[in-house]
Amino acid sequence: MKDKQFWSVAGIIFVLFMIYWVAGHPFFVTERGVMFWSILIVGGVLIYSTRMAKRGEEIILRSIPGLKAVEEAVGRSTEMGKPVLYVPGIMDMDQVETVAGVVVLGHVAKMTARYETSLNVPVSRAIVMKAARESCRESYLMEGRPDLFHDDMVHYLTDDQFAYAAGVNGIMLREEPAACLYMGKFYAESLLLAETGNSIGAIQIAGTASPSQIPFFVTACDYTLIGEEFFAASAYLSQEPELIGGVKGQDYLKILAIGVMILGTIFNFFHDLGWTSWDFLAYLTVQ
Amino acid sequence: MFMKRQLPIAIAATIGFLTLFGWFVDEPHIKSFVDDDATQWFDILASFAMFLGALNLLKMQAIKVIRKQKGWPYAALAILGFTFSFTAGFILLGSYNVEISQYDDPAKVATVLASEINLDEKSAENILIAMPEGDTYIIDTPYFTKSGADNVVEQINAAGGTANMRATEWGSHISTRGSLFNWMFRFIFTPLSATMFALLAFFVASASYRAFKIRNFEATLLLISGIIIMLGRVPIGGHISAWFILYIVVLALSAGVNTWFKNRTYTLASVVGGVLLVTIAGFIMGWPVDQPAIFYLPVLQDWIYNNPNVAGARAIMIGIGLGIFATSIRYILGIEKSYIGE
Amino acid sequence: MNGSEIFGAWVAVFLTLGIFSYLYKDNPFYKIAEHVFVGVSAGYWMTMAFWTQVQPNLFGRLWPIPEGEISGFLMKAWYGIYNIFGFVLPSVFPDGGIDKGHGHDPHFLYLLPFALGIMMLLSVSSKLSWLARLGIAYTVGMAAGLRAYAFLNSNVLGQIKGSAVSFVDMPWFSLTGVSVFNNLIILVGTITGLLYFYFSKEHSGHFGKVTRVGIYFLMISFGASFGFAVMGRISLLIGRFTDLITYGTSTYSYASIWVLLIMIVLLVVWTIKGEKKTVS
Amino acid sequence: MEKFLDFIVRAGSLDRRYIFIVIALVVILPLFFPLGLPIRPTSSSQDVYNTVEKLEAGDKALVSFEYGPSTKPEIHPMAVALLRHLFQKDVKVYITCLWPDGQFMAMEALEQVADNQYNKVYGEDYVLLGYRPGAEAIIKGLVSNIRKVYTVDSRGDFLDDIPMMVDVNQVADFDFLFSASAGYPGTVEWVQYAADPVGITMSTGTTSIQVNEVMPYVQSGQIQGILGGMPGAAEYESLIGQAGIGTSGMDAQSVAHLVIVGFIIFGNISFFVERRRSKKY
Repeated sequence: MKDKQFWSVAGIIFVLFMIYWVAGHPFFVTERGVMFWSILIVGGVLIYSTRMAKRGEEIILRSIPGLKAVEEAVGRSTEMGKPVLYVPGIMDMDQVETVAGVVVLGHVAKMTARYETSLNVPVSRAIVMKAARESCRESYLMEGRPDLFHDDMVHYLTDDQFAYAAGVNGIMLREEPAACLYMGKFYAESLLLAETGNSIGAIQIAGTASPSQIPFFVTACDYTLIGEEFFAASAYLSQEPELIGGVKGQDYLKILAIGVMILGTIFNFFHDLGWTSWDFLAYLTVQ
Repeated sequence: MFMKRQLPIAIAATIGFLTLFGWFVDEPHIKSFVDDDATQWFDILASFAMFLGALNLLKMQAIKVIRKQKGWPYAALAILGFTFSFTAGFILLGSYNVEISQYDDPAKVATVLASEINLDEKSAENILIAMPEGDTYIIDTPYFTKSGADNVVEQINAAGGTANMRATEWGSHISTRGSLFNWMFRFIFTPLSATMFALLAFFVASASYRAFKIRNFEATLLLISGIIIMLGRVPIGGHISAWFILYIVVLALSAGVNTWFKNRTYTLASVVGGVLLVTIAGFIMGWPVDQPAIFYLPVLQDWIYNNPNVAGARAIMIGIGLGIFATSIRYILGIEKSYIGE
Repeated sequence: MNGSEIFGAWVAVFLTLGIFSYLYKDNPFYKIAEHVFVGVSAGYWMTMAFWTQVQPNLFGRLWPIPEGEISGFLMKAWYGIYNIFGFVLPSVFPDGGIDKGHGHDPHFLYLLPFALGIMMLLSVSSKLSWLARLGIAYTVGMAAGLRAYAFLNSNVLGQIKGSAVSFVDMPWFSLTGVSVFNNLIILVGTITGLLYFYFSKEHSGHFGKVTRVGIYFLMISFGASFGFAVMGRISLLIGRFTDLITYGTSTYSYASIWVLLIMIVLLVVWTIKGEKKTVS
Repeated sequence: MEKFLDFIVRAGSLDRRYIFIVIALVVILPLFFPLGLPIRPTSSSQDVYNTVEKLEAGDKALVSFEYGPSTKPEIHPMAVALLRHLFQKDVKVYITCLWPDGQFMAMEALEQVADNQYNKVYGEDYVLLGYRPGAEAIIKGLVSNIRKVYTVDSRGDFLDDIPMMVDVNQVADFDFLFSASAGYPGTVEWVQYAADPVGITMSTGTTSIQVNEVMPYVQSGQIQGILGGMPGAAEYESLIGQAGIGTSGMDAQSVAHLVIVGFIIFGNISFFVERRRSKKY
């Protein structure tokens, strides 16, 4: 309750919505009511924790080995005089994972600018190419090395999944990067990339939220950011309080989710025994 | 400055709010935007962007060729490949059909037709006769050039039939059998993607060989559940007796006893005792392949897949869901904007 | 079997074996197949995107076949533009309008994505490269909104609902079907697995033990997916080999066998030559 | 002994190309020299077979093709086996495609089974209705009125001119429905929009990865049996007594899995020997 401004705005929104509700809520899709409140609550928790972090609340994050290893990997490439390869997944910017991948690329580009290591980013979608360029250019500018940046460090290969994999394999075999980073959305090509990277002896760090591909990265890469860890990566790498606050908010939400799960089981148990007539699961409609 | 910095953020925020809260609004325009138009617009945008990508690819390869960098002949091949598929997609149709709608003397037209479709004249004639009144017969394989098709049309017309040439429509040529684009799909594109896909069979084997080592308890779980699924799903898994698995379990447990107590007597006792116990039980039950069910691979893999696996997958899914929601909110609110170089 | 099919089979066999030769090591055949693949596929998807998106869904909405005569100055001018396009590219803009089932009235709202697309193309010049930002911003905004809803719905709420298991009217223990034991496994597994993703606390002490259990469940799940993948991938390889065997028959003039033999001979020659170079 | 252990350790760091060769051989060799490993049909494959067995000559079956070249090895064998069974029983076969490439797949299967093996007549014994875009909408359309979705078949013939289309107006007129599916749109949509509302008997064949997604419908009896991936096809082939690609593939599949498991076990042995040694020194 430390943030008065937050609570007053939340209160006003609540009151306004209640007035709208009592007034007959025209144009509102009532069946999706549960989702509506979920979005408001989840969004509210995230915004609240972000604001708290900005105001200086101290947050300790556990260490994620894969993220510590990113800087090491760039450092090792510098020592060996070899490039860093960064693959932002094979999907377009309409996937949140890809956007997250481009954001992490920005942080990696800062490191390569600092260490003066060359960076190679083959992409499989033209919009991703545009976004990744903007992000890299900005990073090099911020590190004061715009001279090291050139547009073609981010280059397009092809939109096709396997042709892209073939092309990236070719780049790996011929340029022999010392570090390969895979951050984004992946499908079947994940293992093609990771096995080739393994065969050339590169340090490999992967991060993805594609559940079916995580096992392959776990078995073939040195480090893997599993699911949610990948989305926390940009907060870890930037150390900006706003982003770290968001991670803290996600933790609150996890506790909330577990709570609902246990409560739901208990209510469900009572309902099945016929002690209560209130069916919790029917209430939790998912549309 | 406004156009470069603030406007993009404003667009992301507006569209983000609209697509997030549009789900709750019962108004036809907003509904159709959220359900349909929003992604359609993106598809169109991405299609335009593809031209940009192709230009970049050509530029990179052309630089290699012009500067005669290492491997430039291959770069030239990439340009050639692109030119080929561009030609098949936009310039050279390669699919012209011949339709026969009428004939006076089937035998005469059949002579022409027979040579075109590699049949004897009698069968060609039968095809024509079997053609219902008012219908047209289309020669199965389209002609690659317009003049080729025109030539056949002329011959048929000379033989007293009525035929005409119909070019496959642009746009439907991408899915019509016989067009140059379709030829490229079947004989270049499909084999290449299918083979890249099939390479995975080899990589999956080498990755499992290297990675499935009993380094610690976690790796052991990975290995055990992997092997059980691998064997339990194929016919051969049904032929592996539950008792065989039981013996393996006894040995594995004894290995555990060995590392835990570090005492040879205990280890020996557990091996002998376990084997004896299993053998006696086996004789009593008559060694059925699928009993006890816990150690029968097809049953066991089913249990693993439906229970512990579901739990693990669910934890990952919820985590991902929360991660994506939180990240999306950051983009909508403009807290994170480095994807456009801020 | 006509000539183009047989020629096609030879091309297909060459490219297939070229890709497979990568398993030996990087070599000229793989390089050929790889570069051809990259080039051809870029053109392939560009063509597909144009003929399945831009032409039918954008142009088809902007200039559908009008109902009856065109009336009004604005509409006449609008279709006048179309006719100019049609004069230049008749295959894309056929006479009268494009009928792709989008009704008879132009959807002028689609001028917006058209404009975004044009801006994307203009951004090729480095001075105008900022124009692409608008399209990127639109894409990210749309993705964020749509995915936030969908993932919160099916990945979070849906899975929470699935984890609120039942313990009534079922056996205590059964491997097949539901049982109290199985449901307990699912509930405990999900909760501990989720706690593994807890970031703002070190995983040590009692909490560490709980998250350890979570990792065990994640690992079992990874193993299971891996096992499944092995099965599907081997089936695909079998399919690939049966194709090669078909192309090795007399109908296709033994394409597989010839190409394989020639390729092996050339690879051996290439390897020996390469070795000599490294020795000298 | 020491030498033997030495060998194992060295083999542990085996060049992965040897693994590749072994995998290639164990997949290729069984294709040429079948081992004839016995195939034991699972109960769900048996259910599909029994359902088709119940059909009588002249009954009508609707078969939907929903896969393409990339998943062909998994689904095509079962589609071929099912068509064989149907034609063998003189059932009339109607084919729809919800995937664009499905039409090419269907053409290939029909050429092999209907034309070359059973000499069936197009339009009287079987008809290929072809592909229409629209996913669930197509299924809903077929349930209400087939002629709304298809005015002509894949060859451009009017439905009303095709002898076997007489009195066939909607999904309810069929006796059996089979979906050969590799994803969306596919089995799940057929269950939700056709089999459940109409109450028609339905069976399905899917990729191995999809089996678990569809299994709940099979357990509840909404679908009569399921063929899962290449193994499912092999089981069906053994049931109808005509070995095909599935059966010959199954030897390769079983042996390949065994070999991979063998590799894993061997890798672990050498790993242990090596670790033991490094502890000693």
